[in-house]
Amino acid sequence: MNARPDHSVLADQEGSARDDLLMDVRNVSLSFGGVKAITDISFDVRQGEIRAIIGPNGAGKTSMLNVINGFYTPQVGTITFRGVERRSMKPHDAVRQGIARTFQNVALFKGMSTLDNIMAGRSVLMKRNIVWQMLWRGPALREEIEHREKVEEIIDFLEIEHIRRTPVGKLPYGLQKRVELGRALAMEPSLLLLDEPMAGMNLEEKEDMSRFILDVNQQRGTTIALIEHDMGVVMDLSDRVVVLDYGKKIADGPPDEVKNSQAVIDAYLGVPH
Amino acid sequence: MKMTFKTALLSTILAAGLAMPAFAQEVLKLPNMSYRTGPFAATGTPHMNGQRDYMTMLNERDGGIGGVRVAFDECETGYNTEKGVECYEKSKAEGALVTQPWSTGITLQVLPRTNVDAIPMYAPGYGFSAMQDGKTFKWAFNPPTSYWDGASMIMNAISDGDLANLKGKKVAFLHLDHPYGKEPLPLLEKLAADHGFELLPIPVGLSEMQNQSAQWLQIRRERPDFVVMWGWGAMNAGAITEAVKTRYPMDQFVSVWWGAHEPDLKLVGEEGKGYRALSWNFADPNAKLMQDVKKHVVDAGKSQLNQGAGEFESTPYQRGILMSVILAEAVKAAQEHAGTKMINREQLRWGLENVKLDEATLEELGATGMMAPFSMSCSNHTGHAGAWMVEWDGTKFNKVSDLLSADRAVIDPLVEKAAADYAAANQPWQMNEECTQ
Amino acid sequence: MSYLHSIFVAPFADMADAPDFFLQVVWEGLVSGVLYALIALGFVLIYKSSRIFNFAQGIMVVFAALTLVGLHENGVPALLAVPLTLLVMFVLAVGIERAVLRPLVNQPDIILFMATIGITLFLIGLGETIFGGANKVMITEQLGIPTGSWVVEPFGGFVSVEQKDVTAVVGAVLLVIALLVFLNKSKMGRAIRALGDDHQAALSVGISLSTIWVLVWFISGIIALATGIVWGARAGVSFALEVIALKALPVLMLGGLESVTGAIVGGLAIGILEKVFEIYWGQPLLGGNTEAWFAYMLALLVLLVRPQGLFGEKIIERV
Amino acid sequence: MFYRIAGQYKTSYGADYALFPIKQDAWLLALILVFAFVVFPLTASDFMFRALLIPVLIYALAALGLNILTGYAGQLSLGTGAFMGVGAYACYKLITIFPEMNIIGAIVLSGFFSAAAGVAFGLPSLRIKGFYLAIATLAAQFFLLWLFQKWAWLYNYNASGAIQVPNTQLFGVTITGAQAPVLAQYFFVLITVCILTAFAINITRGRIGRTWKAVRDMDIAAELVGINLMKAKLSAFFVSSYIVGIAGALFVFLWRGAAEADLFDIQLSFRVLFIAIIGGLGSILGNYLGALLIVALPVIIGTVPAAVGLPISSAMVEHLNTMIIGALIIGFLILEPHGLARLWALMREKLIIWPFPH
Repeated sequence: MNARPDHSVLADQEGSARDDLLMDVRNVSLSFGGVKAITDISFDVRQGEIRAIIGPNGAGKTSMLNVINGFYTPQVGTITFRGVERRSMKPHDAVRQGIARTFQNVALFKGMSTLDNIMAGRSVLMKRNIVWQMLWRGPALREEIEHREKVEEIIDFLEIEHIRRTPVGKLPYGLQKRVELGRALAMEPSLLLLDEPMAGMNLEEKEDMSRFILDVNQQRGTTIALIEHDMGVVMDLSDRVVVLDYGKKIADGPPDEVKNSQAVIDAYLGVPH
Repeated sequence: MKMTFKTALLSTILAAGLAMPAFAQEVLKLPNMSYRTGPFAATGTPHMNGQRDYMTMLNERDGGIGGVRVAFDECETGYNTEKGVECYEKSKAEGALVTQPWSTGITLQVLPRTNVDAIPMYAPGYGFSAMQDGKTFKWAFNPPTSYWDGASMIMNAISDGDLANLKGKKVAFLHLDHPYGKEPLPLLEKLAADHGFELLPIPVGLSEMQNQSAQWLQIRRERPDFVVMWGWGAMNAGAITEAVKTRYPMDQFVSVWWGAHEPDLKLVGEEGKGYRALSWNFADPNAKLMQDVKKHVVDAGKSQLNQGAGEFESTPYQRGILMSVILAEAVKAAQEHAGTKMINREQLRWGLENVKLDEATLEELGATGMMAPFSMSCSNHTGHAGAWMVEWDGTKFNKVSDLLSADRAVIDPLVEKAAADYAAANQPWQMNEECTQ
Repeated sequence: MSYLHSIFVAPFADMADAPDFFLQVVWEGLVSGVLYALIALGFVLIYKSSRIFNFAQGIMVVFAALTLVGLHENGVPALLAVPLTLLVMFVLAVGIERAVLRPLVNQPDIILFMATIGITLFLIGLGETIFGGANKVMITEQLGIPTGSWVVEPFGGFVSVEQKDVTAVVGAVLLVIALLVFLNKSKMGRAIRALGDDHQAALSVGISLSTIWVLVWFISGIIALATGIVWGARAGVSFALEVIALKALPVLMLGGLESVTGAIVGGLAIGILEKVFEIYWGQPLLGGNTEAWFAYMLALLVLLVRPQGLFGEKIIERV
Repeated sequence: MFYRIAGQYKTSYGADYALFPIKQDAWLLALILVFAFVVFPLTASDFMFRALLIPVLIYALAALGLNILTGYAGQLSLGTGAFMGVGAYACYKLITIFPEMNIIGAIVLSGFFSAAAGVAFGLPSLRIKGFYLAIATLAAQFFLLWLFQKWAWLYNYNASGAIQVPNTQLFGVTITGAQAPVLAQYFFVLITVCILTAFAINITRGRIGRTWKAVRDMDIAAELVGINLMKAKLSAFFVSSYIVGIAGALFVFLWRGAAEADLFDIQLSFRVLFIAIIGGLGSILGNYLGALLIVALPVIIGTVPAAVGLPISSAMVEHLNTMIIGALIIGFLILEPHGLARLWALMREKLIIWPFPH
């Protein structure tokens, strides 16, 4: 059950040869009309680990996630995911490849219930065509029930049974974040991208969320890449950390090592370059 | 509050539904469809005022027709065919003796239904020209003259009586892009083919009626020898002002009767001098008929007309009066024939087929000179009264021609074919087999 | 081959053959363009300051013109009827702000858009209830607008120019200048412009949001009245104007929702292009009446290339 | 008391997917269907059918089509009238080119023509959003209307430019044209509308419905959970325009009997939009409530004041009708943006706990 790899070995910068490699980001640069958001960043994500991306505001973390799941197309660089190299793809293709994510500002479907939001996460996995859907018989109904069972498992797992039928627009922020995690999980991703999963939460909620993230990683074996501001959480949760500043990578390695890196300390304290 | 609203709504719907089968009272139900609102109200309203006022006058002066009061209810359509069908169904359910659809579009919608429902349809001066054929259109009437008659008379007039004079000329046909405006096209096309003149149809969409600059630029470029207009509502005023602006010679600009509408010409006044329209009626405010209407209705404050704008003296208002005159004469004929005052639909149909509005009757009504005499029969549902050219002299319309008549030899075969086509497309179609004329 | 000829060669040959006529066509197009631009301007002002896409702008034109004519019909002298109509438009602005905008503040854009469709319908019904549904004639002469026409005779032909059209163009230009001065020089005007960028910043100027909204709707009402007089003088006053007023929408698509320049350039361009297309391509090749859709199709094509319109700012999507 | 849900437990997800998880809803529907299929046919007059019941059903169907696009998929359309026209003209051409064709076949096929038109004009939705798209649909409205007027082949070169519905039969009963008994037409419309409504309910509650709603609520997020925006939007345009097209065919063939191009003008588009808004965007039931209100309102305005002794002219009825609909739209958007359907839902919730306050 425990899929965590052994982390005693130091992160290998040129680790592309490793066979547990899930994703490899190589020399990615991204700019918007001349403004550089990301400059020549490379890092990798290994099967089964929790990888954190940190950095001060405006460091290019969210842009990085947007590149990974295809929302932005980098001008330079490649991303190798499960052995397939690419520059760009449509976001919905990224989902098909097994990349799911949550958002910094909750991006739920506000008019839909919790159940429907999470079911929407399974859209990709559902196949029955419109004719069967219309009739709501046989295959379509069977498929719906089959997926509903999976979704109910997630609902149980995230302890949100009581809000199953509530439109998510009416839920408190903390619960919305949880529903969003549920929706991402429903996609059965092999890589889960979490953009500040604990932003705006109180301590108790953060503890809950940390528990869910660890459980997802351990019980379901899902590889996770997350952005988080709360350094305590990052250091506790993650196996390896990559640090960005002004769109450049300034450190990469296990939490302890990164924590003590001079470049990281400077960046967080605001030492001018 | 929300609850009460809903409850109120439901109960009214139920009430409206249950109250529908109204009981027949001792009145003659001769309702009208009207449009006192929307872009066609300008020309519609005076006609409808006239229709209403004559019926009111009969009620006031004679206690109705043959002693039975006339119930002249109006149903607003806004010239919208959809509303028209609704109005038709409503009046049918209320036991109306006749339906007056007041738009060629609504006429076409209702025509097949009247044939099944056995309700006389009375479309004075409008509707489907082929309705002339009473054998095919047993229930439909369009006296005193049809659009094809009108088109034929206009062409005769502008060619000085000989269509050969038009050879090589160009005639623009400025028309409302609507069934009404397209109605004379088959006849005009045939005349153009037979007599070697060029016909240039220029449609005016409903949204362009008030801004016809594109159409008049086309007229300026094409330089037609004549512009024949089939317009209605706001379109007429728009065309007349544009014609003045384009400097199109007014004496080459001729309209069907609906364009004989004083307020449109008053917009341009002197500059409209020479503009002609074919009209089957001629306004005569001093006729005894009009004086009776004035005395019993207008002066009694029972009319809706706009006295400030000189509506009483206007051609359309008086045309409206005559429309009701014909209908009332049909009712009278039916009452006498059936020997009962409370006639039914079939009896009214008989009455319409036997309208004889000869000089003597017109005299008796006090309407001499207001329209040409005519009569209908079971095979002739139009009557083919003639019409006059009226010309604008800057302040009013004057009769400038003798009574014109249409070229039956051209029209009748077209009517026959159109009627046969119509019956074929609407199989099974009920013909009037009894009519042997 | 002959078909290609009639599309690509014949129309231009026609233009060259009768340049006076071509000028007339362009002038006619320009005058309609002024109307489109004015209505679009009303839209842009409201959109800039409140993010509301005011579908009712067109019907405000009709409503203002009807009020003016209606007041005159009831014996109010023309020159007094104008300020009274402005008063009515002010009351309308206050009414809309109180009854519609305020309760709907912070609702999704599309809800507000539909609410303005509701306003449109309400105003049509109200106008017809008060003034009747029949067409009316604009009180052009009573307002002192010249009604004659000038004839210019270039290239051996003639171009007929209505004086009231010239008045309309001149009036529109003055109105736009006055508006630009107001927006750029006055405190209120700057607040309105700031509002388009940032609500907080505008509020910090010390003017309440509802004051600004009433003001903006009132200015749109003034523009509506001006448009109504201009157009009413040309084509009469009736609710059929509503459909013509809808043409301002493709103008906005073309010009961008927030650009005053876009509204003016877009309006004039559509006015001229649709007229030229109708005369030289639509009537000979397509059976005419192409003005009914030309503006919309043109705007649609432009949008496919530039989704933000010709003058709009590029939208960068974020998550 | 009547709406007690206590004691109704579901033992499987399948049961949870029954159309009406609560028994009383099923009873209510059964009652409505009994009225529609038995009580009305036995009691209503021709006028009731032609002026109220048939138009309500057809308008509700058109609004249902629009609601799928606007209420479910969030793409505002102002071109419904023109798409109804495509359905109507397609049906007319099919029937006149293949006179032996069954009317059901013609109507089913005609929907595909409007669906194709819908997809063609929906393509810009991939690049254009919100108001801009709404205006793009106006292009469809005006262009198609123009086409209906200018393309004489569409109306078989009829001199008046109108299409006239021929008498056609189904199982020996005349179903369209002037000869058709109103009861047969009513049943035909009722059954068509019921079937399409059932399909619409199924589609909207399943995968495709969720995809649409996701696009409506947040299109970027929808794309990032793997929804293909192009497929989602175009399928919404397809299904919506299909239903709208069928509504158009019914509109002309089973109700109006004849049509000219202007019938499908922008006013029709607006009327359908108002029904959808007042009924409730994103609701199936709302379309029926909205259609009932819009169709019945003029009747009420015409009869109620007269009943209390304040007769008003027919023109005034129209004016007031327009004004009240405008006010209703604003009122609903302010007080209850989800329209009549939500009002009913609130009532139902009250009924569930009634007579106990909590």
